[in-house]
Amino acid sequence: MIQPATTEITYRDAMREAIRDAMRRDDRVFLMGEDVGHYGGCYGVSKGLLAEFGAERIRDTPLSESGFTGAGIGAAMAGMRPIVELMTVNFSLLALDQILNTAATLRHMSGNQFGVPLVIRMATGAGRQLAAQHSHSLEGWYAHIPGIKVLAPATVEDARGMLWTALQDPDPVLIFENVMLYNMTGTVAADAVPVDIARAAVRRAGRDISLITYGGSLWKTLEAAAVLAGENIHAEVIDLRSLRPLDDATIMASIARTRRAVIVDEGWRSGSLSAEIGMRIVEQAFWELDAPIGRVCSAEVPIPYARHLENAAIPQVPGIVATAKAVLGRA
Amino acid sequence: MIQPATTEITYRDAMREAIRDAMRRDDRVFLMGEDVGHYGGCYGVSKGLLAEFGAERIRDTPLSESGFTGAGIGAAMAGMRPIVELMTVNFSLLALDQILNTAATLRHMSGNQFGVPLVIRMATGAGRQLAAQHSHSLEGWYAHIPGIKVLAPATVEDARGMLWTALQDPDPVLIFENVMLYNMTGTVAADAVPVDIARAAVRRAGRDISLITYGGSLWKTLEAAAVLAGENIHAEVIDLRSLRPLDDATIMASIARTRRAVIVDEGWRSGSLSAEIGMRIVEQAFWELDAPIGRVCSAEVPIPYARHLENAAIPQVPGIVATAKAVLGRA
Amino acid sequence: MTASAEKPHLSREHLLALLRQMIRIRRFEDKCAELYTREEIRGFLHLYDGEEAVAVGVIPVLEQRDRIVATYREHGHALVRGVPMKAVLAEMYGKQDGCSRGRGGSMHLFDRATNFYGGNAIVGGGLPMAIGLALADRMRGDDIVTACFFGEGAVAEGEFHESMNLAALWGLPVLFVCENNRYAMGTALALSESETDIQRKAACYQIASEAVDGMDVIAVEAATRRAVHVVRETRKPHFLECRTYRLRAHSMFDAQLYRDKAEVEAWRHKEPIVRFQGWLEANHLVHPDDLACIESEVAAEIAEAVSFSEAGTWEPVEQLTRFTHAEAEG
Amino acid sequence: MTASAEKPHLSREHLLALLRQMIRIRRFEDKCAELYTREEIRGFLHLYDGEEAVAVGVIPVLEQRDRIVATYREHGHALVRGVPMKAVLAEMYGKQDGCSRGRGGSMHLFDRATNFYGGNAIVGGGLPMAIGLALADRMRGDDIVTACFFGEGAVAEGEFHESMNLAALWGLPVLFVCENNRYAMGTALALSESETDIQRKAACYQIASEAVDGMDVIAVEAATRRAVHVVRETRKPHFLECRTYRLRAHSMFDAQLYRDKAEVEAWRHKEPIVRFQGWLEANHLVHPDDLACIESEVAAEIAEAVSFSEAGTWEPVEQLTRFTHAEAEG
Ligand SMILES: Cc1ncc(C[n+]2csc(CCOP(=O)(O)OP(=O)(O)O)c2C)c(N)n1
Ligand SMILES: Cc1ncc(C[n+]2csc(CCOP(=O)(O)OP(=O)(O)O)c2C)c(N)n1
Ligand SMILES: [Mg+2]
Ligand SMILES: [Mg+2]
Repeated sequence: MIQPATTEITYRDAMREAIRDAMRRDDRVFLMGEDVGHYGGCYGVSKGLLAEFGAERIRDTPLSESGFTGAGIGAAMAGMRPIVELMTVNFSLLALDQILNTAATLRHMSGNQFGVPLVIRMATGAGRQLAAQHSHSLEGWYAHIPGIKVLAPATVEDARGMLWTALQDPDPVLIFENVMLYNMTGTVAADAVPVDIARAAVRRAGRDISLITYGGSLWKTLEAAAVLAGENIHAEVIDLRSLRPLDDATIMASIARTRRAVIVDEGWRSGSLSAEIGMRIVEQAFWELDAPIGRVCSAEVPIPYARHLENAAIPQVPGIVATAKAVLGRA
Repeated sequence: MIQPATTEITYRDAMREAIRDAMRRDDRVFLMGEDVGHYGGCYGVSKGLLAEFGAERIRDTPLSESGFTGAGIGAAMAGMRPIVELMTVNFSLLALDQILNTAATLRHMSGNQFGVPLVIRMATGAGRQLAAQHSHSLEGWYAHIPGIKVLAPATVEDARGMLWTALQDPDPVLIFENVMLYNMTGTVAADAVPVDIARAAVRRAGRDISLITYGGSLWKTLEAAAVLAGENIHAEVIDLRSLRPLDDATIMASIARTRRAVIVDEGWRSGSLSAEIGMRIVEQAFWELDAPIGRVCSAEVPIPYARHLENAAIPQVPGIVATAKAVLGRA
Repeated sequence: MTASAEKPHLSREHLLALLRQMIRIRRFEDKCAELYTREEIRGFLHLYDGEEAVAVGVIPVLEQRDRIVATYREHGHALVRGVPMKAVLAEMYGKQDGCSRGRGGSMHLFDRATNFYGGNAIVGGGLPMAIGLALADRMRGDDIVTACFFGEGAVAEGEFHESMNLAALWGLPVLFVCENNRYAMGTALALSESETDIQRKAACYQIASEAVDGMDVIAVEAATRRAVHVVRETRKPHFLECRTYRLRAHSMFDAQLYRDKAEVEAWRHKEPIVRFQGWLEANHLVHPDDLACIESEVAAEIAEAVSFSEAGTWEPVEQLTRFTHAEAEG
Repeated sequence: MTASAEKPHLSREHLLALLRQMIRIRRFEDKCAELYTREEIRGFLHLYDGEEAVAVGVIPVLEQRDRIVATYREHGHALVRGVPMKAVLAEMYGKQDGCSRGRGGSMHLFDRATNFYGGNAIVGGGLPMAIGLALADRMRGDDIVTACFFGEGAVAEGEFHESMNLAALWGLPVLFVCENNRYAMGTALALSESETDIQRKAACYQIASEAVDGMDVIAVEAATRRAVHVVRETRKPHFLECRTYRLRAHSMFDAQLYRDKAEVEAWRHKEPIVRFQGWLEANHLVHPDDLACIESEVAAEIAEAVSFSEAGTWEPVEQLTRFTHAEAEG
């Protein structure tokens, strides 16, 4: 059998290929957002697409987050398949009325007459010293909203494959791209296909403890798992991939094996996604737990600029290792 | 000893008295929001205040949630003590950029040079058949944001006393008023004083299970506790009062007594405040738990108009009773 | 009435149709108010009393393929557009037979069959949606106009500004219809806008605009014809301000402390139905028989809508979360 | 230069002070760029190269008691206002000695001592804050002006519109200063506004406005004098559009694909320092000695700021969450 060819590309390029591919396959698809065209995307994701597809389909918008997100809703209702890019999750708050009050409610509120097949992409996360108005991780917070789906591609393969899946969804899908991943390289099949988004992925198998995470924290968690392995602790690492809906089955199956869990999540600790996951484990697998669940989250502070403070504010490998060991009673 | 005189008033009137009192005590205080003046407040809270204090201090605003919330921030920074009223939590999403990106970050981001002593009040909750754009309960969601405090007065006394405490806070405080409480009557001291907001209140003592709740759900939970008492189950009912920060000590002390908990919360289930509370119990009192924690939340759906569907969407007494009994293994 | 009334297309049938629609809305809403008092209808109920000439003047000018985005004060728009009265009323009853399956109520009427995009209860929230609908049409080259209704209160919202700019910047076929009834709940226009001549706002986006007497159905229709023609031909937005007045309370919870009874009375004399009917009578264009016929037809339609709604079914509670997402096909 | 340059208050000292401030900003930022390349400064760094005449023309006209709200491109504003250069630079180093204790970085300079309210990095986000500051002043009857700087890109945001309306409606003493440098990141003005004559926007809020050559420090100063005078006297807002150009990239991550090198070159000839200096020289108002003196003083100030920043302390990690809330007093 001939193996499919693979290519080594960055997460950024994978995202771009995903957009290009979608634009070629379906002429209802278009990309709209601030600086997606002439500038090439604030993180360079859409560089070159304007030349290929023109200014109608690679549509630079004014600074009007609510306006163009709402325009994406309307265009989606009218049969298009818009991809709206909101530069950074902090700015998406300006569009939250449109997202929560309209996009998420419309199908239900209209008795299934109108749907909003809209994809909204945005960058998220800290690590570039961009301070308190550019560095938050609100994807877990967004996962509270019924009527939308929330995806967090952590791998180059998912960056390449999730967009197409999202575009086929008849309802709004938000895709969060952690800013620290754009330069990461990985391998994808040259004939990449859409990826399933219903399942979390076990990125590393282990029997002693389940480390549950997603997005930018996946790589820190894998690193922590490697450190733990050095101490003969075999951690299983789960990449959630979809934050809403959550794949409870994969989580509970892992807990059934390991009986212990730590959740790693770049959101602020109180009310973070990790709380929801912890609570679900309690609800569904309480009797299987051998120890309290641990979590490693961001400190409850607007992310500061200074590098050492920023680093201290968000999950890091040593904290993950220490929390896992504490849960294992090996602190 | 002479007992202080008490008066029987509605929650709405208690709120109004609290505003009036604050306006009289401190001329830096003013109220601003849509229809707070000539209309008298969309839920009638500020009726009559325009006549007493004039249009400068009871300031009707245009429909510009972001603009006037931001104006509240600026005025607070400049030494005033504004109370901003956002009619309904759904509309507050239009002001969320100002709340999260500015009000909540400013003190930290400016290295403690500027604070935002701003109080934002808004109505929350379902029960009046106002459908998907007027009925949500996002107070638990707001409690995720560091830099702000979140209060949920459930009693007439707290409606009367929390505002003044909030106005003395050097940082932003959000007060959520459940729409179903405005007509409720209760008793307050005629010479009402500010209430402490640092502590949750045990509204009913019991030894078998802790029912943890706040706001509009308090009364349903107390009703459920009464039903349970009829079956010889003695539930303790905790009113959180402050959703951020949470009073962990009171919660854990109750769990230490009852060893079982149900959290009742009108937010959508996934990512609700109940998840955070459950997770904290797991973190801090895991070994004291005799059973999984239960929760009763809103269904994950935009709140529908039809009364029977709306009722089914939000926590109700029978659901609380059933969940408590399930946690007690008496289902 | 205006000179435009003399235009040839104003046949007697047409004039009677306009009158009929206005009366239909008025009587329907009178019934709604009554049903509200009887607690058959709940939630917020916003009546259009006094403003009927706007929906009736604008909507029939649109083609079937055109799109409509409205607010929470949209019973009139839905009825004129052809959403069946019984589906509208059943919606307010909260029945599954309602035009939004009872999930939306009075503020959220939707109807795919007539391209009626709600029923939006976030003030200003429908404007970006209208922009997007028109953007889709522009990108596909479809000859469709999107009419977006909103109150003068919405003009203060940032979303209004963003939408106006996008529409002009991108050349989108949107007809903005501002229903300026002088109040946003209890806030008089002078307390919400520094520039109270609303149609002037359009100029700073380079959008052509016109203000029209919104109590004069013929004037509204004539202005709409001009406006829709311009939008269709140029594929550019147009702004129409209809100056009108809300004769009833903002919603059923409003004590109207913010305006004088005398002011309301003064406006009652200008109200669009009496005025138009008077003009028709003076010009012998309507006969008592016509009126009796309209009234009885409308009464029958309302009666039928009421029995339909009463007989309607409640959606089973088990279906509460249905359609939060689309259901898998097949 | 403009005729207003002949006005009596333009003493030689004053003119030299203007030149000095512009050179000070330019040299300081050149150093910042260098330090960024050396990774002493991180995050986003937005330089003001080419736009110095705006901050230098506007800010000295304000009184000490007046207030300033700026954007993320605010080094110049902070320096001219009197925030010590070493505190500004230490901030970019992330040191505790910085003007925001290292928590803010380049985009979030704050200084209570000089009423400098940031350093706001949400485009348009500072406008409502300015409204509120001015509202407090109005309510207390204080004779204070709030100057609010923002780029032309911010004009598309809903918050701009809401703020303009509130300022005019409530009669707030705000000087809106639009720094129109023709691009918002890579988006040319014509792609962001349907009406590209920005100062015209003010009219639909009944705000008086003026556009001025933002590359001409004297013209900016003169226009600001007029504007501030009006705001102080009338307690009403005023709008000043300064037409300028950003000679460098938007931030340090910008490949500038969106504009021609030739365009940038053309603007380089109009840049405010060379132009002003040339005019001073032509009029024998500046001597080579003066220039040498300015350059050496500025160089010394920068060198001192660098050593101060290098010697600065890192805030202990234990204090990470400090000042998320105020600390209890006493
Ligand atoms: C964003 C938002 N803020 C506030 C409200 C509450 N509200 C509902 S209608 C209304 C007045 C709107 O006035 P206008 O736009 O003039 O429309 P009218 O009701 O006069 O038709 C207000 C304040 C809302 N629904 N949405
Ligand atoms: C609400 C928001 N959206 C997007 C951004 C990203 N962003 C930062 S600066 C900028 C361009 C702003 O242009 P302009 O207002 O003209 O100011 P300039 O940078 O030209 O001084 C953009 C899009 C942001 N910071 N805030
Ligand atoms: Mg109105
Ligand atoms: Mg600019």
